[in-house]
Amino acid sequence: MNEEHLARLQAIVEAALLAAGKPLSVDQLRGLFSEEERPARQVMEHVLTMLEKSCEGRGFELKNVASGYRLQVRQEFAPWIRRLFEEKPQRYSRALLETLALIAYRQPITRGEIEEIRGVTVSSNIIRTLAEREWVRVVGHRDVPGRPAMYATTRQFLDYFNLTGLDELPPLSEIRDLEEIGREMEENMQGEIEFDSSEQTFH
Amino acid sequence: MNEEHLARLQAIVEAALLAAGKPLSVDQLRGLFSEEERPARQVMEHVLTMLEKSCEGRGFELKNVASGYRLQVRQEFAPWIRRLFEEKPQRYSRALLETLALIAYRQPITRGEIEEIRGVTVSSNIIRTLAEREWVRVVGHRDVPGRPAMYATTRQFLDYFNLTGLDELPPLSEIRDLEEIGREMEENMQGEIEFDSSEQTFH
Amino acid sequence: MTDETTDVTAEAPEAGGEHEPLALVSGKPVVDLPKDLYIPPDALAVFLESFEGPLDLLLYLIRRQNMNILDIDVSEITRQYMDYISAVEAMRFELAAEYLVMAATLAEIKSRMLLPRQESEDEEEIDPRAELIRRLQQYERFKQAAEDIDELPRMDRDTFHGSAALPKLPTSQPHPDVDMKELLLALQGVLQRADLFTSHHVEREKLSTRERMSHILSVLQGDHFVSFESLFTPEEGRLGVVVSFLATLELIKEQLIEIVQADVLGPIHVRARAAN
Repeated sequence: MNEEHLARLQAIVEAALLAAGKPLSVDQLRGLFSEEERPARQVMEHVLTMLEKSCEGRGFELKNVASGYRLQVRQEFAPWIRRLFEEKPQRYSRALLETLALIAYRQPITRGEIEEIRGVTVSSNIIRTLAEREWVRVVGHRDVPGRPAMYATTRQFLDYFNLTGLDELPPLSEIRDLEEIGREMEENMQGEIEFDSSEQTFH
Repeated sequence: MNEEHLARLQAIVEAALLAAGKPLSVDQLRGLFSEEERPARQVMEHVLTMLEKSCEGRGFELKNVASGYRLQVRQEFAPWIRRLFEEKPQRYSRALLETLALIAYRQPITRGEIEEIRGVTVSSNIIRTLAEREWVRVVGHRDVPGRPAMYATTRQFLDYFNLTGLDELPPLSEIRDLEEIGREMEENMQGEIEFDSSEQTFH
Repeated sequence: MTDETTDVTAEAPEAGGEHEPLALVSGKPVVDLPKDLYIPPDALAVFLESFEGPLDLLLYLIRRQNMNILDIDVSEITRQYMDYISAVEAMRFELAAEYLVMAATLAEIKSRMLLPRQESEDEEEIDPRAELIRRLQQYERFKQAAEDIDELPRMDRDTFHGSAALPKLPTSQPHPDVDMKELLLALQGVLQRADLFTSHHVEREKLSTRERMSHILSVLQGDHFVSFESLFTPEEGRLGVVVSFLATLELIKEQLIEIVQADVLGPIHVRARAAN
């Protein structure tokens, strides 16, 4: 088995792993070759070791997983790769915003307490989304049956909204004025709609 | 721009091309980096050249196609790689290939114009298949009665056939200009007539 | 016969093989059969389907005779074409109109050539033979181009897109933007529904107390005691100490923490009532 031959086997194995898009076992790799040219298991394993070494310093590496070998993009490049799959940000649901507002103004607060005020169940998704964004966290558990988690807002939450502390949140008295803001926003929207379809009239 | 930095860029680009599952343009590759660390176009092109060289002797190569760069299995290894897949590679009928060739070389072209050259009706199936594969698309309508659709090829067509542009299509065989043909024919005809009617005598 | 019969899914003749007769009977190509032999209908059907129309059939006949397109022996080609057509008709296969039109064109060319050439005053008239040759040439170019395209290295046949498994990716979804106004509108909505405006007035001071309550709770994570003094940061000044104290009282009131003092005047310890 000369070196040139091994190098060729290595290239074929690499090509196969890149084309397969799934892990291939040693026997599957050997199955690519006709019977006369089929390398022994040992040879194939040697070739895989060679391939592994040849990937040093590259963007991908050879991984041995349960169902065989696969080429995988190196974890260290995830921050760049991620941008390939970024989608446009969506908007948060009303339910999420209400939950967040209640945690901000009534913390520490349990999910049950939020549900009591909102009158509907809070989905685990909402809590998870808020926790993943690192806007809320569990600060303890209430000493009642079930020992429910108590949620509070985080420093990241304050940073996002440019607040130094919760006391900078607008007080609820101001929230009343929001009715006005709400009306304003509605009017603005109407303006846009009117612009879009000048024939329609709003009263 | 030191070598270490370039080598890292090269690994990131390789990782991205293997992760994307489609060709990536120079600008798409640059878009993977945050604004502060984004390499200039020239640097990116240099990195791509480095990457191309680094694939020598391996199972894959860097290929420039219409919509960008992709890493693909070297053609010489296709016979082994094909054994990975149970299905034989798709074959295309002559009717489909001739229709595709006419659209590629004569775009924008209407179905009627294709039929005129091929001398037969073009089935809707073929046009549909070509459109579904995203190899051709309607680019407008000819301003004649019936306003027939005009077809042109797409980037996906070029990508699929490993081309960067239409100018890379194999050149169409030469056609001698008609006047020359006309002269030749006249001579031939005379010959034939004399031959055909050798028994006859003309006075 | 349109090319419906030879769509992608249908059996297409082998590329490159279309110059060979597709059906052979007793070693002779089917195209000669009309004169000599009985044509098995199967063979004729294959033959019929292997051409992309009359131009393709004509090109085949011309090539088989080793003729140059520009130099067609129209009489011979016409005879062969007609033999083919009549064989097909005899088998009662449906024949596309294109083939019949071509038969008529060929017949016309042949008849013209049998007539002595006249100096035509009518120069506008298109020479049907020249027109036929032009069409054959044109068709041949694209027939060739189709073969060339088929030869191009192609994905999933000659090359394959290289891809590697993805690493674990951090949340790829960028976070939505939230405006404080949105948050307040949401709160307003929920408070209105719950009719909480009057009963639970949340004031500024109260909010800083609640913030401190959260802070103290997070310090008390775990089942351990913390000294009461450590909850206060003298550097914060009087106001900070007061807020911490109020927060502690509120936590005790809400039964979230417990306070333990082992001895009179001994150190006071605090811990969360529900340990994690």
